Amino acid sequence: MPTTATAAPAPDPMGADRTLMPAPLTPEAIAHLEERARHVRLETIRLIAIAKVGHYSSTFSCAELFATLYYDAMRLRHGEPRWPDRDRFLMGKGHAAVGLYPLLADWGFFPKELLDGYTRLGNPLGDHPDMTKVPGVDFSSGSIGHALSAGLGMVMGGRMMGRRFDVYVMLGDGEMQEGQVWEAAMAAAHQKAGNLIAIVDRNGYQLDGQVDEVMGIEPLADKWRAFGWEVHEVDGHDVAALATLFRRLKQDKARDKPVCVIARTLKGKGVGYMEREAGWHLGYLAPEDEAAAIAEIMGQPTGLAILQGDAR
Amino acid sequence: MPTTATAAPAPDPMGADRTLMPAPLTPEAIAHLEERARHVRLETIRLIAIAKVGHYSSTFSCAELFATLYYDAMRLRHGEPRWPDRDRFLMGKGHAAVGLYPLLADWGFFPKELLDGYTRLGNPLGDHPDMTKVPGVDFSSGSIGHALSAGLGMVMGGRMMGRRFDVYVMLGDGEMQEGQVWEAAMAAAHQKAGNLIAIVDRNGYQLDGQVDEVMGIEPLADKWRAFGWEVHEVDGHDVAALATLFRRLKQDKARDKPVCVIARTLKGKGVGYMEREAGWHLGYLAPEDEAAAIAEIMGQPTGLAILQGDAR
Amino acid sequence: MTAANILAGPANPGSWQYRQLNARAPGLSYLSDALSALVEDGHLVMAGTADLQYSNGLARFAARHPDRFIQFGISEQNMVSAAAGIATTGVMPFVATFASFLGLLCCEQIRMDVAYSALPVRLIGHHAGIALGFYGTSHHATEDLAIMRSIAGLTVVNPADGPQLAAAIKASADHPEPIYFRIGRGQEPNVYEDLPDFRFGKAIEHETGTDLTIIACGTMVHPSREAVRALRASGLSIGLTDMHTIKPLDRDAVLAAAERSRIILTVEEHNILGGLGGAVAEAMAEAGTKAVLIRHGIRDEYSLVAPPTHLYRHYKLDAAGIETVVRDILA
Amino acid sequence: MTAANILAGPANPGSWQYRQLNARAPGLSYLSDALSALVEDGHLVMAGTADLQYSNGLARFAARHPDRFIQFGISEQNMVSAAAGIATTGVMPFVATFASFLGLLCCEQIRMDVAYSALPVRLIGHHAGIALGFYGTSHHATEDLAIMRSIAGLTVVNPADGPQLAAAIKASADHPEPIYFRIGRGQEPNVYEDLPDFRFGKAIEHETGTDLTIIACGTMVHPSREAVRALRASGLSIGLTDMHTIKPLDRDAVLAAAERSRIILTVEEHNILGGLGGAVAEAMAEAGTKAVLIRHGIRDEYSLVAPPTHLYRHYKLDAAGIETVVRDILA
Ligand SMILES: Cc1ncc(C[n+]2csc(CCOP(=O)(O)OP(=O)(O)O)c2C)c(N)n1
Ligand SMILES: Cc1ncc(C[n+]2csc(CCOP(=O)(O)OP(=O)(O)O)c2C)c(N)n1
Ligand SMILES: [Mg+2]
Ligand SMILES: [Mg+2]
Repeated sequence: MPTTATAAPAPDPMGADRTLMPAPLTPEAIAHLEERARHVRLETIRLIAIAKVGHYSSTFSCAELFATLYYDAMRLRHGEPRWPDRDRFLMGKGHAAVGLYPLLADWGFFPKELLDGYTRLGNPLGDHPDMTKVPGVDFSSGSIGHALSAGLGMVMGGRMMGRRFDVYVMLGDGEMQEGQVWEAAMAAAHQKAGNLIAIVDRNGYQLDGQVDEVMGIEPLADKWRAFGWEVHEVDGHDVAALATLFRRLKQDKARDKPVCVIARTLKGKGVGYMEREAGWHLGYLAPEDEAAAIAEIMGQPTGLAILQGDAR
Repeated sequence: MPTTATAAPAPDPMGADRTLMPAPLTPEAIAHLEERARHVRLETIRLIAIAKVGHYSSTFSCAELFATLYYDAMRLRHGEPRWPDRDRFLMGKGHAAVGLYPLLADWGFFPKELLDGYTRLGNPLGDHPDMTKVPGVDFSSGSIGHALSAGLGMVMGGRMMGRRFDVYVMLGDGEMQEGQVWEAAMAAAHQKAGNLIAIVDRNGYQLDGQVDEVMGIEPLADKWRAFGWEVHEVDGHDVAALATLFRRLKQDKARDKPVCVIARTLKGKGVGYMEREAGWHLGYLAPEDEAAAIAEIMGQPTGLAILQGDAR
Repeated sequence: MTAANILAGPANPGSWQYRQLNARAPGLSYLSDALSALVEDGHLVMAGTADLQYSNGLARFAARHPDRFIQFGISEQNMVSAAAGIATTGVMPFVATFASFLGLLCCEQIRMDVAYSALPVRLIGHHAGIALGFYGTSHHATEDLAIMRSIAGLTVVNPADGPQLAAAIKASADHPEPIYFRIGRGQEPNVYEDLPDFRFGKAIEHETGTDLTIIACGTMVHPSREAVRALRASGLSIGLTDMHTIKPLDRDAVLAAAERSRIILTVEEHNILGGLGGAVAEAMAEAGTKAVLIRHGIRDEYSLVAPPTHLYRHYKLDAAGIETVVRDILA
Repeated sequence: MTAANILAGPANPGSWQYRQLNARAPGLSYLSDALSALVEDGHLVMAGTADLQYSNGLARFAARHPDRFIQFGISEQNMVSAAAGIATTGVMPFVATFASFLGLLCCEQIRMDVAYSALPVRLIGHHAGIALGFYGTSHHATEDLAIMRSIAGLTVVNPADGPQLAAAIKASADHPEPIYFRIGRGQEPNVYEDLPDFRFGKAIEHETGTDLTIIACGTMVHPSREAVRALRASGLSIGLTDMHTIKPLDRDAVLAAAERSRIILTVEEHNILGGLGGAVAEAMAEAGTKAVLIRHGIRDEYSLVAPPTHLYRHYKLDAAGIETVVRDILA
């Protein structure tokens, strides 16, 4: 992805002297996570059809992240959204919540039928997640830039309560422009919040266009490092790479630096024209186009992978 | 200063391939700037005696910066506070305005007699500068963290008006903790605001104690570089070094990166016990202690320089 | 299906994307066009936004006057403070973002850098109220009028539609104070014809009545007018005033209405605390009017999520709802 | 003078430094002590501040319970959002900074992360009003009541003194809603004895009268009481109510006063728009009371700079000033 090309390749902060390499994922595990990511995309399409407007592309770029976190990395208990020792997940990019809801339902945090009323009057599921209404949502969002602070607060509160859980905060790359993110970044390093994991969905686009054109954020890894974080860069669509990285991070209990995972992704991943068109941040697919998108996600043998690679 | 020790020594961004070295300052010029810095300190003491509480130490740390900017670096016209082509000066650390007012009076921007009513009812001079009341104050402040944004706005406005002036923004090191500073830093680099010069008064202390203990900001130079700025580190009490640096910066008209000058200073510089006591951020000197402080500033031969060097 | 048509993208006219938002919210073009008109009349104005140029339609202005447009990215506070800096140089900036972010997130920057500094910055808070429907509370602004009204030295205007907005923007060229413009989502039907008369602080009396007078602002003027028509048609004596300027409030208009009518009903897409209802309450209580005030709006709660039209119906903020509210009061 | 005494630092008792602020503002110790009492009673509370531990005296709490104290540095917004995160884990956070920064700079974080999220965060805005005198507008908060009042789901309290603050903090341990506490600079004389009765939303009636009732809050209760004493001594029938909770407002207390008195005078260290005066106006206009409301406070302007006592005198917010205001009204 050209947008991150200016950053020097990151040395592996967990390399060499530590033996934190978990067993490789089985092909079945990988296939399962890939299937879950597809599920996120398909449900996103289904739910946005109800709302008639939504953030397809923002959700598609983090579908593998959702899948890996919720089906491999995070410690959760089925049907117990308020289990006090659960890992937490917060979304700075709350506008991708449409992809999260199906997973929360799958975890038994609320009845699946609620999904069918997405954004309808009286239903708790809106474009942005509301913790007071939706079991399993660890924090409300929608105003970009607050989530890392809230996540840090959870780390601090957990410490006072004598609990150690991991707190994952997914941020947009456009979100890097909000100053509060850097306040939280500085504070997390100062607080040695080793169990705080920020994930930047580096999909290259924000609302008004390419992040680098709207308001450049590179060299992003350098920024996080200069703010005292351990930084990892990873292909955000490679579930095996993601799962391996998150497992390694979980094993490293001695870490006293917060971790930033920069996940290189494609905004709109899975639907070719969305990957190529900045305008898809928000939009709506009429039923026929929806069918085509679904077919593509289900893996029509179109040779798209190559074409997508060239897309930008 | 141990607080900046973690930052790697900065390569000189203007070195080698550019010939921007101005003529060295004459001993007379240096003496003059030093005298002006002393003037800032003495006036600060005099004015705070009126208010009965004030920011001695915050002002003492930037006395040489005030002097060098106002008597060497900045383009100003005597008696013309609103000259449209003047260089601008903004204070993120507005609480040091008590040291600025005497210089503005000296430039003929308002009658010197106003100083005598500092902070008294009806007088325009308060602890923080108010641009609507005080001629020569380019922007109001007091809420830490806004000034760099406002300064960037001046650069942008100047561009639209077809004017090129330099905009100097003096920031506290505690101020680095405000997220808006990083919003502005990112935006200034994106806008290629080469005529924006941020000066961080790296005096090591904020209100509640040492910056590194309250909320660590190091490696500070790395942060600014990662945000796309040209960074210079300099002894903030060496008027010759400061003046030389600012002259070189002024000559470099081709620069398209904003510049951050990290001025290593001592909070309270000039009065020994203030240099050593974090508590002096805000305070009051009764007349006898004031007299001792004045004597020290006037240069009693006490061998203090060495002792001060050891102070922390 | 072939790879080709997948790659070609949606062909169906029912599909649309963010860049086409403008077309879906025709009311927004008034903003860009009014600003373009200022530029073309030789005014030194510029426009900026924080990653929302399609939401507020400023893309249209940016296309026409790229040298007068600044994109600030998702940094609203920097945008407002920078706008203040810009204003010091003699350029008049108009900066726009969702009212929730402008009126709440940037509230301190507005007080400090814009209002206290007395700089002629124009702040455009769009999609105010609950216009962002199922985007939820983060994107709703039902506090901004109360907040902006508490800030000294700021003019607060809530135009009823695009034409009135355009007139207000035109008038703003000579207005000495900074201004907060609160506008809707650009899908509201027009109340006025092009460039209606507009004076800051001068309310517009649509109808007078003795039973009850509605004082409405912003997006609530149109449905109130519809409601008033129906109510009058059924023989009730109902007045209607468009209080487009919340601050400075047109006290005379309030007192005249309170003199004539037994009941004043404020209607606003805002919390009933502190906004239009609050401002009218202050005027009435201070004058000791005989009339009683009833405030209609969002009743100090967080709105449900749903499409905006569903919410307007639910909260009785559409014509039928307002009519019901009045009938219930008079019953 | 020798090097030795220069190095020794000031010996004169008239000199003082920031760390001694606590001693100069005895009212602040109530904050730390009330929080310590909660800890010692076994409540899971913590306190935090943004580089102002001496200004608000939390240094005292921090010394006693270092494991329950978090220093956030100059990052107020991060502090508020982090406090919300902390609250999700079962710890009740009290976070304090100047009211200007808490009530204005953090207004959106308070709405989103605290109030909308319905988390039991306690926000302490100190040095509210014009208590920071010549520090100027950046440090004044004459808008915070209006702002906080517009936020749904937030209790807004403005205690009159240290003892009432302590009582309110104690009561807050079981209060379900998030709370904004607005307090002074800790140099106000006490109105109450230690741990007076306190119920959120229940005003305290000091005196009743028929000519005029003062409804005051926060730092204005003490001077109002002095003024009322003098006015009553000269034969006027003047009431006084301490409206410590601005939201939810004690409507009954307002209406009872408006029933008894011809005139209601609100007195607040705040803009007369949208704060206590605004809240009382809403209650009165809605009830259609016969009484007239007069609002006393900062008249929608930015305060001059001067030492606070000079400002209180100038703006008629001390006992003598309030007395004059009442006499002028009744003349
Ligand atoms: C504070 C704030 N400002 C503006 C918005 C409007 N907004 C919603 S999504 C978005 C773009 C986000 O881009 P990015 O962070 O890159 O997320 P992506 O969807 O690309 O993952 C914006 C500006 C918002 N939600 N919050
Ligand atoms: C937004 C904001 N928060 C808090 C304060 C209160 N305050 C005044 S000075 C100060 C410390 C500043 O430290 P630093 O930036 O290092 O400046 P120095 O005086 O050391 O130069 C603080 C917290 C403020 N003025 N503005
Ligand atoms: Mg993005
Ligand atoms: Mg400092």
